[in-house]
Amino acid sequence: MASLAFWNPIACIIAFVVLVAIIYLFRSRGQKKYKKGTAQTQIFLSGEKPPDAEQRHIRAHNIYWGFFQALKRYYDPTIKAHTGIINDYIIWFIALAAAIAVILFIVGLI
Amino acid sequence: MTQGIPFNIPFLAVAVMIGIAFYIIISQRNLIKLVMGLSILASGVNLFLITLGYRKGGVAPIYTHTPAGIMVLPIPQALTLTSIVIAVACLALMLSMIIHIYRHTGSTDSEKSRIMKG
Amino acid sequence: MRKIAITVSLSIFIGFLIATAFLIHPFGYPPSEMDDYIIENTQSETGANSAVTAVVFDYRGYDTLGEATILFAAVTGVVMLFRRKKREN
Amino acid sequence: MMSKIVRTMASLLILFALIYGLYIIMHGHLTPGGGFQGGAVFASGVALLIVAFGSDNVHKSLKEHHLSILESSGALIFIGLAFGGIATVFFYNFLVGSSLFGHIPPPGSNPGDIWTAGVIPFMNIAVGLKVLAGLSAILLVMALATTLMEVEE
Amino acid sequence: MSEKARDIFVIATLVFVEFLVIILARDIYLNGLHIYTLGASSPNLTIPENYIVPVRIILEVDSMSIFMAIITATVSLAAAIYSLSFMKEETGGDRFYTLLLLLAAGMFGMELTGDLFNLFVFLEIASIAGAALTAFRTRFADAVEGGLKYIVISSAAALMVLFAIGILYAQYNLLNIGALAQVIQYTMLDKIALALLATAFTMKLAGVPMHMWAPDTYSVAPAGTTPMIYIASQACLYGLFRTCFTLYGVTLNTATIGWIVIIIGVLSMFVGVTMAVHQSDVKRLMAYHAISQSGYMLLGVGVGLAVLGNPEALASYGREAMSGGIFHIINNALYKGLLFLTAEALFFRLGTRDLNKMGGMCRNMKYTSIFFIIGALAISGIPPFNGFTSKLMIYESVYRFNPILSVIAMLVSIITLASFTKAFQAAFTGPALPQYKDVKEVPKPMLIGMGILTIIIIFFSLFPGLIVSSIVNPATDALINQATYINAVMGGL
Repeated sequence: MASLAFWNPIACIIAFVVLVAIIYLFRSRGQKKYKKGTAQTQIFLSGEKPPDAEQRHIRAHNIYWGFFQALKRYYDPTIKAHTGIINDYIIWFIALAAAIAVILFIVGLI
Repeated sequence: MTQGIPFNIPFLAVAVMIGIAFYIIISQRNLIKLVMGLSILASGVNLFLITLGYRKGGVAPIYTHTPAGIMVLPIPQALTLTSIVIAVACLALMLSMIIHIYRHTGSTDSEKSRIMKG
Repeated sequence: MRKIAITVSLSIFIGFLIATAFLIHPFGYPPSEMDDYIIENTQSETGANSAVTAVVFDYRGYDTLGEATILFAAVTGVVMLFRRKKREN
Repeated sequence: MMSKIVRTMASLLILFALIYGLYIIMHGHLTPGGGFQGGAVFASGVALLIVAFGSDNVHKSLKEHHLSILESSGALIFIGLAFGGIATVFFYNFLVGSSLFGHIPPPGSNPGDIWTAGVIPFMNIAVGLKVLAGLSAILLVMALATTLMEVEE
Repeated sequence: MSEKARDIFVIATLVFVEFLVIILARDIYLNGLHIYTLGASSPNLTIPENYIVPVRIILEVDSMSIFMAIITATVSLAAAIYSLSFMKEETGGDRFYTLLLLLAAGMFGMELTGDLFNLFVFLEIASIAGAALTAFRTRFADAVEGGLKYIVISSAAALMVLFAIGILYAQYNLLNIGALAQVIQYTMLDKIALALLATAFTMKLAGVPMHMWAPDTYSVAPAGTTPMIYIASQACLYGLFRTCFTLYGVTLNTATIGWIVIIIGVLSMFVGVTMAVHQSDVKRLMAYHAISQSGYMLLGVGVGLAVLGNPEALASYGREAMSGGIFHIINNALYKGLLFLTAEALFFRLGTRDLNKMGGMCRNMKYTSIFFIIGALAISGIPPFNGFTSKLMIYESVYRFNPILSVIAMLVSIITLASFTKAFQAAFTGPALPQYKDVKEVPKPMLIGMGILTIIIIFFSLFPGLIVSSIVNPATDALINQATYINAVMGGL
């Protein structure tokens, strides 16, 4: 296709290798005398005892809170439309079938 | 245009039957009644297929001791046989699932027994 | 408001079904190229007196296979839904 | 488990239901009917038994896994008959003209000869076996499930 | 019969089917479409001697059909391998695998047939097997509810398909797609039949506004079968394309129905992705993404359908838009199947699908998190993964048709990335939660099932041009050239 003429798998592989090299470079600059389980792995919060994992983890419902607040006027009716009732699904089916039939009928008239 | 029976009354019956079935499906919240509506819908479609195959004054397309005369179309009857068996299979599966839903939630109301939404 | 929309869409839908009933061929006079062939040749090709059985098992036997498969799937599904739960031990 | 009158009549009527179902299965290529219709009649006989004697009593002598084995064998016979004509084409009616069920009836109205229609009688039997086993299994399992649910409550 | 023998039999069957499909595909790409008349005295005898219309059922396999068949075979194989270790926890495994194979059989039958009523029969097979599989875990109430919703929706849609088939049969007394396509005239009855067929297939492929059953069904289906049920909806997408392109073709007012398909596609993209961001159940999130990805396919192929009437527009951008949409089908089947499998792996180990209760799974499930990252990058259209290539084709060609649609598509892609960032952050990153301290990696068959799809995704990402030129463009041409399909049946009559 025209849009894929520029595509070259070798370029992708080379880019991947370069990325891996950069990551390895950064890691190699790291602290040499790092040992697991010592005080190095503890979180340093200016001497305070850090809160336990339950409070540290950001839960899913906190993410994009502002996004949902900003789009409240879109989300409220949309979620309200998703009533998990089977009858409503068939209602949507009938409505769309009638709409498509009417559209085809009117376009056929013109 | 319609010799014999005016206004294609059998086809009108099909239309009315399917309309009644859809009205039941969208208006009844009881799952058993919903399944009843679906089986009425299946019966309406089967009636449509059968009425397609009728020829005026035709006899059954079977040559054993058949009276003389034209025969009705055989293919719609075969299609109807297939769709009847399919409707029976769907009905059995739906009723089994409704039994399970009643066991879990103690209700066959499509709104009270609903867990997932949004 | 919601009820009005539902009523309108359902009535339009049924209206198209009734339009189908009026536009379709008059009852009792269907077009029949395919079926005439079967009615004429069922005895000579399949040897069956019943044209319906000939259609079900010979001319459209593949549909019958699928139909039997549907029944098999339904039986399997129903027996699976009411299967015995794993006993705790 | 219903009253004695119902049970006696059912044990008499079941015979006619089964015989009639088998007749419809066997004469599918001559008269109206066939494997599906005959199997449905046969399963209605089983439904009569379930109504009269109670599903658990029927389940003592009629297990659903036996029925599913019967149904699978019917399906296998059907597919095997379809593959029988694979030398020419899948689903080819390879018995027409042969000595086994191979007669060609006289054209037009005729009294009907059982030795006709090639593989169609065998397919009728296979599908009849499948349908009677399948519908009986569905009826039995659902009846058992409903009775168990009544026991639970 | 021991369980190991059963598992070996199932896997061997699916591998054999994959092998057969690949052989058939090679033959079709070399020699054009295949035709097989069931029950006739010769496979090529589509019409009986000295007669005018086809009577028997005809299997007709062209590039589009075999394209869908390749997808079905591959995803079914991966799903079956994935299900092996899942079934060790459950009872009734024999019937589970029976229904799994029946679901695959229904999809193959839908894709390889050339007869309308036969299409309906196999649609019902796929629906019943899929519904029974969805309700497999009967100890959960929501599983049974999802199965009931699926079977009710499927039987209503399938009965409307049958009604439309009856309308066509009443007018032309034909059931074969090619023979119908030759004589169809787009009368009022044909319009009603087209509306019913299009709506029923759109409902089965979960296009907005009839998408609401999809999250309920996909989120409760047991491990491994969720991708297969999703591929069943893609088979209904194939049914929609077959109806619009091959059955009606240029006789219908292509601009109108094309715009209808485009609008449904854009609605599916937008509503699906915006609802997905809002979900907290990981499998519901992926189900809404499945809806929004189907919108891309509808958009791309709808643009091709809208310009089917004028050849120069079709040659300039319509064909590429269709290729992008059709290429997106196979890409989406791969990475969406992979994502469903990873979500099921989380549910398998943690016992919950709620993202609010997860966290820090990178430490416990390394390979699963790697698979999740690859799938998420692919579905968000990040280069160099295969989702990017198909989306790029859609953007470019749709921009020349109508720039606004292309902009909406890019916006949807951005929101997709955002929602998968949310899912990854909530499930895999963060500190090690104490209640999941001893969660282990999923067993090996699950990793193998996910690895197969990952390897194919990486291959597609490296060589998209090869894939497009070898299997996608033939499928597009098969949809565009209606006359080839008709002549194969009618012999140029």
